[in-house]
Amino acid sequence: MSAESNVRTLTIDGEEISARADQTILEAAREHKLAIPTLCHLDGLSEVGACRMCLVEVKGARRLLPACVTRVEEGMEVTTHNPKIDRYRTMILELFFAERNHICSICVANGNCELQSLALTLGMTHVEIPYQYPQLPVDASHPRFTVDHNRCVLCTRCVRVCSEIEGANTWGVMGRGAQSLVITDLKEPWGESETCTSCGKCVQVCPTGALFEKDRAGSKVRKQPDFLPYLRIMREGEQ
Amino acid sequence: MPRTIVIDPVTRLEGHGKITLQLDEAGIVQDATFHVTQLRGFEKFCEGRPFYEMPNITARICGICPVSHLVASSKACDAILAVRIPAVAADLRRVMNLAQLVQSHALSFFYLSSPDLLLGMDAPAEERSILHVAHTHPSIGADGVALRQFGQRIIELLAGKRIHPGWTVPGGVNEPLSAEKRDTILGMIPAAKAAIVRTLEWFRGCVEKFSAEIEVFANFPTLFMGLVDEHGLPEYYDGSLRIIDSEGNVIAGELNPAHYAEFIGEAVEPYTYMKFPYYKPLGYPGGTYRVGPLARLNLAERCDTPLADEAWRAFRAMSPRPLLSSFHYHYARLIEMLHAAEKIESLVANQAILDKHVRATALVNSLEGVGVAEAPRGTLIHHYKVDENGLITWANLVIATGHNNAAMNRGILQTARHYVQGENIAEGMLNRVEAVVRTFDPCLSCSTHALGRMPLAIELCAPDGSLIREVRRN
Amino acid sequence: MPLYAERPPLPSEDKRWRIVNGTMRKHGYSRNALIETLHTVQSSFGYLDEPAIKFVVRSLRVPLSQAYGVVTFYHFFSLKPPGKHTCTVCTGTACYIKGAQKLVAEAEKRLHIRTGETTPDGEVSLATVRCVGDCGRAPVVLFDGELSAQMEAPRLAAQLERWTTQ
Amino acid sequence: MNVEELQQIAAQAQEERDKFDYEVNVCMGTSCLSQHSDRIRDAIAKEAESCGKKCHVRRTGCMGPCAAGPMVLVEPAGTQYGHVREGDAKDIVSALGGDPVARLDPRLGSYFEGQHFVVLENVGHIDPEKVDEYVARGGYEALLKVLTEMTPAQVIEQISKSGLRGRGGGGYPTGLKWDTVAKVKGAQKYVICNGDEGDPGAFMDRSVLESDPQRVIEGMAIAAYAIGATKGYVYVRAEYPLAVQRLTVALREARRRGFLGNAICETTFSFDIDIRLGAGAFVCGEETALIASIEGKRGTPRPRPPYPAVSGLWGDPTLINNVETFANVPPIIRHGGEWFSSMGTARSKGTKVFALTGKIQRTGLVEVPMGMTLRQIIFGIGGGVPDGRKFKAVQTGGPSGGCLPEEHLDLSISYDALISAGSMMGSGGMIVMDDTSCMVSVARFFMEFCMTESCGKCVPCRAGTVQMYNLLTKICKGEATRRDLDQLTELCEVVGATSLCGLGQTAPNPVLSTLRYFRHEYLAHIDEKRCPAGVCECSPAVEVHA
Repeated sequence: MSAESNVRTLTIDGEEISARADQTILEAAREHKLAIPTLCHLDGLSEVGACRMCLVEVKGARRLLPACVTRVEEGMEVTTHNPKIDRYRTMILELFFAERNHICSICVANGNCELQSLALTLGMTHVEIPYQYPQLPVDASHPRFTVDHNRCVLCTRCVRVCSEIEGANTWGVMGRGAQSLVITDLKEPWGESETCTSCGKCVQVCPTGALFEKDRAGSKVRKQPDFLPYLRIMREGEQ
Repeated sequence: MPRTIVIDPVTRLEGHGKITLQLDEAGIVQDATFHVTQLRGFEKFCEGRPFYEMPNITARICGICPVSHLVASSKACDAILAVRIPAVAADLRRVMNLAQLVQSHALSFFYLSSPDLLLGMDAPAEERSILHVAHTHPSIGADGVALRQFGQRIIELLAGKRIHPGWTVPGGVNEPLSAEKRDTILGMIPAAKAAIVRTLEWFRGCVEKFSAEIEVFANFPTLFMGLVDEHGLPEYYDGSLRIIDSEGNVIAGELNPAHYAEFIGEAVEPYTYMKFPYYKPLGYPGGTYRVGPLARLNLAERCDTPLADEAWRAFRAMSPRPLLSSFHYHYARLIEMLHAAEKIESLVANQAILDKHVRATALVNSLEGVGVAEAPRGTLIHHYKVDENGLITWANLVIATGHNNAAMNRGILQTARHYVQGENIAEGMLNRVEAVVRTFDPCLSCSTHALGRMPLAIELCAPDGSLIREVRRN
Repeated sequence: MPLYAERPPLPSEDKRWRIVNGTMRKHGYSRNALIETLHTVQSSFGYLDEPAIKFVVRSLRVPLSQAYGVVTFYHFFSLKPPGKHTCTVCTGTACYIKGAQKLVAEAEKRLHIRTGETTPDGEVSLATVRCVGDCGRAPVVLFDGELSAQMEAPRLAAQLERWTTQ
Repeated sequence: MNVEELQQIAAQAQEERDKFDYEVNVCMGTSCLSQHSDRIRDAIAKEAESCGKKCHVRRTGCMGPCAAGPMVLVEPAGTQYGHVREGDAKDIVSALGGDPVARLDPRLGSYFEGQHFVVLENVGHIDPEKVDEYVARGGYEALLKVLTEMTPAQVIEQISKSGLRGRGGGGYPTGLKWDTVAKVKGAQKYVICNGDEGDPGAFMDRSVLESDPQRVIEGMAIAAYAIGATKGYVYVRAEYPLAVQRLTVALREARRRGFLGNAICETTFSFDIDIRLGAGAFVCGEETALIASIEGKRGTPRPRPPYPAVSGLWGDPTLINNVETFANVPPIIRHGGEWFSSMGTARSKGTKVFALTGKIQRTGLVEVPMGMTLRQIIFGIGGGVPDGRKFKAVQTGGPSGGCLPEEHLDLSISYDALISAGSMMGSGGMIVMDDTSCMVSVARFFMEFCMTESCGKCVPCRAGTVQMYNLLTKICKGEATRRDLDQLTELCEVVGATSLCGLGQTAPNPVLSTLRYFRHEYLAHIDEKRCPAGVCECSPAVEVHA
């Protein structure tokens, strides 16, 4: 196949760009510094398309499409922001905030939280949707880390990094619907997990304060998820 | 005709409370009660949370003195980690606690009480506000604003923000102090000291006008309690608890604050959610004590900074024994502000304050921790129990306003008996009832450990319980 | 013991484990036989307990978290032992329109338990199911798996009475 | 196996039949069986034997009118009996050849008027566990035909020509779907039959699997040939034990006769089918969730594309159709695509099986040509609303569908007409409601269903359904304001537009359709704190629906 056929030309928000045929709309947009909000996406992990923040309008498509999994196509016309999309995103964010107990003021991730930044970026000033106040536990049994389900957005980054990068598969999701919960092994306390290697990758990729290191507790926790693409590349180099 | 007066809300206080005055047939005050009707909630909803969140959670009890809670809570968490925190971290927390003391005292003195002091207890209600003071006494108003800013600015420099800073953490503080910020703080000290000295001079000049109030504003013997260092000098961050009686005798010298439960009991009255702590060996109400600025200056040997020491000597010279009228809380507040400004200066001037090692890390090493510090209003105790993972299983907070509760109740009765008589109740009479509460600078949101703003009110009721009159401002 | 070193021995002499093992063998101990195997455990033992799940995941080399995720995802699997008898009320649409909720309420009242629970003496479990497909004769209740259609509250109560007074 | 052999099997089966003077067919579908129709069969057989009558007593699948069960059909007279008990065996046997037993008249009225059997053509006439009886009625002719006379492309052409659309709900053209999978390159391809009939109130697929499982197997085999698959799965709900049992037997029988396995009908074509049990998750009706479930994982959907046609089971090209779709395939091949497309409307061809339930005189399974009106089905076949009550609405499409009011009764049934009216075809549940049903609480019922069935992966569905359910509860309780109604409407829009899979995308439909046609009922709850149907807690009536 010639290099030529590998290139696609499309427009994103009116700007004409070219991208590799195997790129997603999100990758193409970010390469051109065009902002599309994301939450469950993380460079270096597989895509699940679960948070719906990256929904974009593609001319001719019946529905909004998640930019993280939709591949670019020749002549595609993508709109990443318009009043309708912005309204949907804000409402989805409100659903996140109302779903669990995201009390930023006492959260370890306050100031360094991806959910919080999304709210700021999208101008979500208040939540009109009624708060659910679920009674969720905190598991601090691990010697180094804590999981606070009240702050979990079920993005499954922890599940994916544990399976795809570390290979331990300690994290999983149990239950369904609003009862879904991330778990370690057979929902045993994290500290008693037979499989956890205590590598801490899950903590670094968690977008909120749901997973954090105990000795960084208090405040000003800054996550460092940038190691993932590096790990992937290094691993491929070995083979 | 017998009746009850209820003042509700009592204004210019932190929080919401209600005062009920019970009058007999002759219109003489028979009883006075101070109700705090909100639920004491924080201890309950902390349960299940990781202990290291406690500083940030408990700081939300109050928007005025979050730093006091941060400090006491962090100390309780240090005890759970069972670590000795770096000396510089302790000094940085000290600086923040003192800055907090200045801004809180400034709020109490200038914003809440100065209208009474400057304009008189009988001034029209609508004029008794800081805004009016700024108009009639611009320089005093300006000093008040400046001193509050001084305290808040230091907190901001240390912790990044003024209100609810997350800088104080278990094991120390989050970030060291930069030389640049240190210099900024040092640069602010002279103006602050000057403003306090000016205010002190003015207050000394006018204090005589209030001899009648001094006589009946909670003017009775009680014990006094506060932290002191090993030399008996005032200590706001560490040290041991000292209790003196109304004659000035030290009846308990070096009490370990961590063992507070051994010597402090908490009585309960049915009409309020606020508890009544007392010194156990003397029982309740005999063991009633007061804490806060007046207590601290009564029980200290002296102040350890030059200007404050001088002011302290003049203050204590007013009486051979401890000063017993709560009206003197105002005076004591000004001296403490001066002391705090000087103390901040000496702490920050020390080169060691720039040390980079500001936090000790550890896991849970003790299942229980007590942290005690002096808040602007008095001794603040945080006491936590955790499970082996560090999740809170039980928490108890004994707040400054709580310690003063019994004395406050008695003070209201004393003042009301003196000023409230007969059929015609002047507005100024009721204002004095509120003013006596204000001398203690109670923080009702703290003392009930509830979230949110709660105004205080005064109601006046007939003996059958029917409401005759209600004083409800704002 | 290494986590997944080799196929674990049968947890006990109980013959039912052979049936479980048989299902796994039939599928060549393939990971994707997880649900099929769990079905066999559930039908053999009536529920899935931790030792059973661990036996299955070690045999099939499925991550623990994944197995627990599967068990808790599907309504059909139960982590608690069922009662001696099971009363299952169908709450499909046709049954709903024909008043299935009244049957649920009746059963809860009679048994003094909520749906999804078992009486403290372990006699009767109360459950609901989303449509068993006998909508033509709604409302439907399953007594120990036996379908009874066009159910009425008194008949339901009578059956529960027979169970609880045995 | 070749044509001659197939004909031989059919002839043998016919010979068997000819030995008898009479056939007594006893319905042993789930519904009749639960009323012990097996004992009725035994009683009749015993009775016939003792009387010396040459009578073959046969077990069959569901005959349709479930409410009149247990059903018995006597051939060759074609007499139907309803509500049969064991004790009726004597009378039934002695009436053979004479006048029917009057007291056992099922009183079906016009139940069968206008019905047209394609999918259900064998129902009531064959024993579902005997492959030869299926063959005797033309079974496997179509498979033999495609294997010996047609290319895969020709098969797909016939399916395309027939205009058959997916019977699972979406109505995607079946020929197009087959064509897509056929064109994808792949060494291994799969055919999956979706028997996860999740819509509560629908039981068409259960009936077909119980009554005529060979038809589905044949349809799958034809599809496998057309797309080049060698392996198939039938994913059945575990809640349908009888269907699973019949299907298990049917697969064994089909293998025994050589319709499944290696070198089918002496050709190079090999194909076999396994059963996979569902475990109680509605969302597994969604293609990608179903695939995850077959792979032994949590049944959570994933974003499409890639579609299963390209990347399905274990990443291989996979064709998924539902039970009824596959059941339509053999007759289409036998009679040709044009024959099928002569039935139905312009864009919805053939017949559709419906499960007629709720507040209706004659409930049961019906098969009608597309284009019939709702009124014909509900009032003609179904006999209308019983107990002198008034028709209020008919719900189609399950939790993804909607409620249509009286003014839509003359709507001709087709995929597109139902969608434009605010509902959808769905898999074929048709639930009739009378004036004792509160439309707000019906909407709440469906929302509760979607809430508990949401897989929890994407937030609009996971959290949005909870919020909508709470708002509907608030309305039912008479505690809601107009603002709540606005919020509900907005949530409907957002959840519908942004959810990952069909479950969330269509979850608002029952709310939207009831808001469209029964807005006054919502407003009565909100403004007057009153439930017009007297169902909800806010009303003075004591009846409470949770």
